[in-house]
Amino acid sequence: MRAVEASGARVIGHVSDDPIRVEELLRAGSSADGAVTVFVGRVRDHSHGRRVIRLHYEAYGEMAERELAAILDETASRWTFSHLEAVHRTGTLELGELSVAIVVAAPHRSTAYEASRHVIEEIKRRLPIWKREEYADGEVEWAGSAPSEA
Amino acid sequence: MRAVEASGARVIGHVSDDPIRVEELLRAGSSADGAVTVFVGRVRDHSHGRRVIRLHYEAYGEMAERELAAILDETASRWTFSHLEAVHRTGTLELGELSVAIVVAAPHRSTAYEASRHVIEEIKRRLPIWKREEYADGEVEWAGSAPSEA
Amino acid sequence: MRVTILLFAVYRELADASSLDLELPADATVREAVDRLRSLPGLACLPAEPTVAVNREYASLERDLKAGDEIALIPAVAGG
Amino acid sequence: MRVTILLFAVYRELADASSLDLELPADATVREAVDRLRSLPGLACLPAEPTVAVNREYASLERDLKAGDEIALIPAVAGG
Repeated sequence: MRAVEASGARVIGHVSDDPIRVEELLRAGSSADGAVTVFVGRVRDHSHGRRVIRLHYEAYGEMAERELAAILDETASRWTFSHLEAVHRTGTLELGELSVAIVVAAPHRSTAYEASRHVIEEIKRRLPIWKREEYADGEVEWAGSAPSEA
Repeated sequence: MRAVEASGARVIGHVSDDPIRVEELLRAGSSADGAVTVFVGRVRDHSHGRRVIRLHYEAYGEMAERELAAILDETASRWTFSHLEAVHRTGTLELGELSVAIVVAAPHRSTAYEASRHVIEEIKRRLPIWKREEYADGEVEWAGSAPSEA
Repeated sequence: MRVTILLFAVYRELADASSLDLELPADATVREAVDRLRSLPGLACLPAEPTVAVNREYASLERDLKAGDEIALIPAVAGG
Repeated sequence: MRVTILLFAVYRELADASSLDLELPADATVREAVDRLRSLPGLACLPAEPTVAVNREYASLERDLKAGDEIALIPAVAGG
């Protein structure tokens, strides 16, 4: 967990095994914020045409928290909002469970959308987290680690 | 309330006095949906530099529901998602209460963001709903109805 | 022919009425209905090209009216 | 000098180890550390330019190492 005050914004990032509770995240911000966006990633039942039954997320924990904090700070320097919170799950997740959540509370909706989108794109690009997919046929594979990509 | 099946998508629109319960909206979609966005508009404590203490929304109810349904159908024809729900409050709203909520559950995050943004922009542009702002100094004014704009 | 006019928000307050009936010539357009409304107390300041809906759909001022049409004057919307 | 190597996900499984210590010349770069790892069982197939982090920050393969550095091999990430 981490909370900085960059340009008055409250910025919090987490990478942990704890389940994500969106109801709590939704109370973010103050009555100065007219717009709130929430993005959640959920465990999907398919991947590249194969039926997925469960996911396992592994993180380089210390670096992932550091990198997430860097992403949030960069976002706070580019957009004006009062609250930004991003949480990424690790460990074993069943279908429908939340793998990631991003909440932005801002005075204006364009900021709430753009800052949220920026955070998820950067998370996908640089957070040192890996996903092992467990398929209905019993096989298990690291996402993105097919021989040609390794 | 309204639910259509355009290209398999579940599309629901509401304009009503009922409080918006985001927790329920968040359960939208199925395990085929990896991404969910929620946008909520909240009553803000200021407007054009004046302190707001309360809002009153008035709608041309039958047309607003019809127009909202049209917006959702248009959105369903442009993006691929499984669930789109948009709710707009009417009546008296205190600070921090939700005036509007839009939920999109989709296989891909770009759709979840873009469809959501499209719906809120269209709602602001064409939904026949008006907002009376009650200020801390006791005055009351229709938003956007200053003499020069009337 | 007889049509119904609906007034909302600031228009409703200016006219001190939320709806009224109007008797118009059989070939009247929306614009003629709006021009008639300007003679009512409070509505003299209606803009030259107000936004209108006919039967719950946005419509052009040149649209021909039929008996029983519901014409709504739509002030600047402010939803969201 | 001695540095620590961290292996994650597919690299960890290939090497059957999550961390190991490496003894390197005093002026070694990250690239030399990676080249040494290729001689380990399972890691012969490391890509020519793997993504690496040094002390929890993404780093270039040309970076000079110091004793005690923590070098992580980062397979294609798949968060979100």
